[in-house]
Amino acid sequence: MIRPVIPLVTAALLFGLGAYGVLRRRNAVLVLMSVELMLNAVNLVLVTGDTMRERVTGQVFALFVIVIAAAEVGVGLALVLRLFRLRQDINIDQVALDDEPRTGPPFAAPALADARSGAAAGAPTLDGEQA
Amino acid sequence: MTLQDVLLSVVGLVAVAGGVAVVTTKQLVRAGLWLVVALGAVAVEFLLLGAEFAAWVQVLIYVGAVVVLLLFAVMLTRAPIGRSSDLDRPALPATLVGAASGLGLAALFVGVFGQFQVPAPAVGTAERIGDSVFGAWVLPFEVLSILLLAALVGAIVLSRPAAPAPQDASADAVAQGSSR
Amino acid sequence: MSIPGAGLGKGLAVTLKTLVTPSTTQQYPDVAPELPPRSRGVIALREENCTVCMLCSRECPDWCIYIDSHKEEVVVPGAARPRQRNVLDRFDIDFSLCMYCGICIEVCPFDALYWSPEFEYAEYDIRDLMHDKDRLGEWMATVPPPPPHDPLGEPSKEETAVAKRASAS
Amino acid sequence: MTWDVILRVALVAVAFLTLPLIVGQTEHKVMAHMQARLGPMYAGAFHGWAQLIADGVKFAQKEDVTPRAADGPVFRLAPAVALLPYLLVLLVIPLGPGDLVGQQLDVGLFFVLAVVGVGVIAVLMAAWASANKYSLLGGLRAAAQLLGYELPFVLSAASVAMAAGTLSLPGIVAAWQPWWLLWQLPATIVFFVSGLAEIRRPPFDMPIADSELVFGYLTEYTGLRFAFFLLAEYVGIVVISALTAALFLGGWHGPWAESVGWLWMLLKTGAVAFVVIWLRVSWPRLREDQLQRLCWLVLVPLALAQLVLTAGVRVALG
Repeated sequence: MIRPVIPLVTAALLFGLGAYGVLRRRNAVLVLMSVELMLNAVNLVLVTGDTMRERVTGQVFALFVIVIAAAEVGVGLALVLRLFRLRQDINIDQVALDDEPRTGPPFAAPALADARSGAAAGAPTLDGEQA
Repeated sequence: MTLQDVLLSVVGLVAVAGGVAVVTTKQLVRAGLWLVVALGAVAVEFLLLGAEFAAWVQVLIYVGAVVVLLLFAVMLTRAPIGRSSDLDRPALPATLVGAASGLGLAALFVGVFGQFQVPAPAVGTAERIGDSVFGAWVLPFEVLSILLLAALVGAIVLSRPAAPAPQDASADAVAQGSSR
Repeated sequence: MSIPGAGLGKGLAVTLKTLVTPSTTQQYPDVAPELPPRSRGVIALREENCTVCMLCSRECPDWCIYIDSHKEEVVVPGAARPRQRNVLDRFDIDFSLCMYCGICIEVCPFDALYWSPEFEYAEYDIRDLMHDKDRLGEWMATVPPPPPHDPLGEPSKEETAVAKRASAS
Repeated sequence: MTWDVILRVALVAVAFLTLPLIVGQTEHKVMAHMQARLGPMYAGAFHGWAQLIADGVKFAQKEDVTPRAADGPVFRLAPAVALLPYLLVLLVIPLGPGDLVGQQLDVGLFFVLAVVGVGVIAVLMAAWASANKYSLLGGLRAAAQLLGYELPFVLSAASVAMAAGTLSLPGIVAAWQPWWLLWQLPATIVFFVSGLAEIRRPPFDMPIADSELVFGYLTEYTGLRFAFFLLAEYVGIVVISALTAALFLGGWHGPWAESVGWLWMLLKTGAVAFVVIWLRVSWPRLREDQLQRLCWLVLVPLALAQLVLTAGVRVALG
């Protein structure tokens, strides 16, 4: 015998964490990660539902969600890289919807490990264009 | 509490702890690695719930592909070792919404299914899922394929460098074109 | 029109052929290497032949030959006055500098220097690579006899000289 | 029952510890002879059979260096993450007919594909945590490589699963027939090539590429952690060879399969591993963009065509 409430509560907490992350995070990739957490919470609920009803419909839906998540990440990351190319930054607070590409040379110095990052010298960073 | 309950709780705790680390860590790449922990724990939950196929799909797509893509993107953009200070927005609204949705849902689940018990599931086979996907859900499946194709094309279009700037373009556009 | 992948197949064939061909590597410390004649291993000194003419020392490109000597009077019975003779005090070759060009051996007019094929004289201390005249003399034992004359080659100077003298008389 | 499980796990552990060493030693010797050398001859008296043990002892004595700018925990964890997936995969590879497999798994093929893909995360961890630009470049190459080979890898495996009508590895081997060698030939090639890319072996070792990137994501590693990565590479060869042998070359099938089936499986695995080594000696390294071109323009269409063919033959055979 198992108690389905355990995975369900896990899923609820994961969903809450994901929602928190989406609202809290400023970095676009981190927002995407939080979205993944929420999607996973939903998957967990779907699979737990299967266990309670002894069917596989929930699993099928979970598979669909996983596939959609993969597609979403693909497009989302393409957007993020595009954004990084245009602005040298993926801070979503700084993106206005009618934003024009930043003028001037696209590779101004602060693109890499800049003062704000507070990273150790020589921290590995690359710019997107060269990849 | 049976053995499965204990395992589910432990793995659930790992998943939640991983999730907490994902949304609170100040280190970009570590967030991605913690996401591996959280998603892997969810996959183990799937296993414990008898959804073996879904568990391995989760590992294959999420851990193997999605997280790699995310890490790839993080490293392509800006991934200093150590803490970044500009990752977060003000905490209050996010905390409110997150706690309300998470704890509210949790309370709801506890209230509805608190003492509910079901027999431990047998390990499912891929056959039942295949029957289901290609039986009842074949139309959504096909729609999903089209969605994937559209996403693929969209991602390619988005990440393609812009067409080379025309001859009479402004200096700015030329500078951009030459940098590619 | 070549078959696509032919080059890849050729590469595989070459390595496979090498794999089944026995390797000719000599396992050196276990198996003594077969050195060619005139191998340049170490320089040997026949001290009696040396007249301290200093040609070798002067011709040496990296100045690794050190020679000291003094003059000695030798009373030759029956001679009007005593002769002077050079006596070798020191003949050192620093093999940490030597580049094995063999010029010293070439220029020696009295055949005092020889190539020996011995090469196992590595040292833990670089200063020990300075071989004095005794040590250089010890190498003489390892100098191989000169290779026989090439039967189809030109005869040696001595032989032509002897033949000329015989025909003249 | 419990003893049975312990015995199986112990046997898999033994295989995990010995087979990579055998492959490594074979690589030493085969590579040497292909280059007209002898290779190691001294360690262990007879033809240097203990060379890898000596190497292991040497690695264990080396200083364990973590660069100051590195992300310590991630840096130190990466070698273990690199090793773990292959160990798990070895659990489900069938060795012989009947029950000669570490763990029966209904969706074994899927499990294998899923878990093998995790290895690249270790590469990314090592690459990023080293705080070295060459390491990072190597890691990015590895990630880009993953995007290329993962699809043909899964597609070609799907073809043989479709042919056998099951996802279970023992089931696939049991359903195998000799004429599949011909029928599944394109899938075999696609699987093997993308498997090579998966374990980052030459000619697909761009993430390491010692002539360009120092040693790629391994640049900063020393001592035992480096040895772990090397071990992961050799276990990777064993896993890919064993998978190719089991999925496409018929695993334990052969004369007297009932009694010496496990020997057939080991022989086939060894033969494929030999080819892996042979390719390393013979072919130059591809560029990253050449790999992408190969994967997307050759392997993926080939795998899709094979899928169509497999489906057609299956339908035709009823």
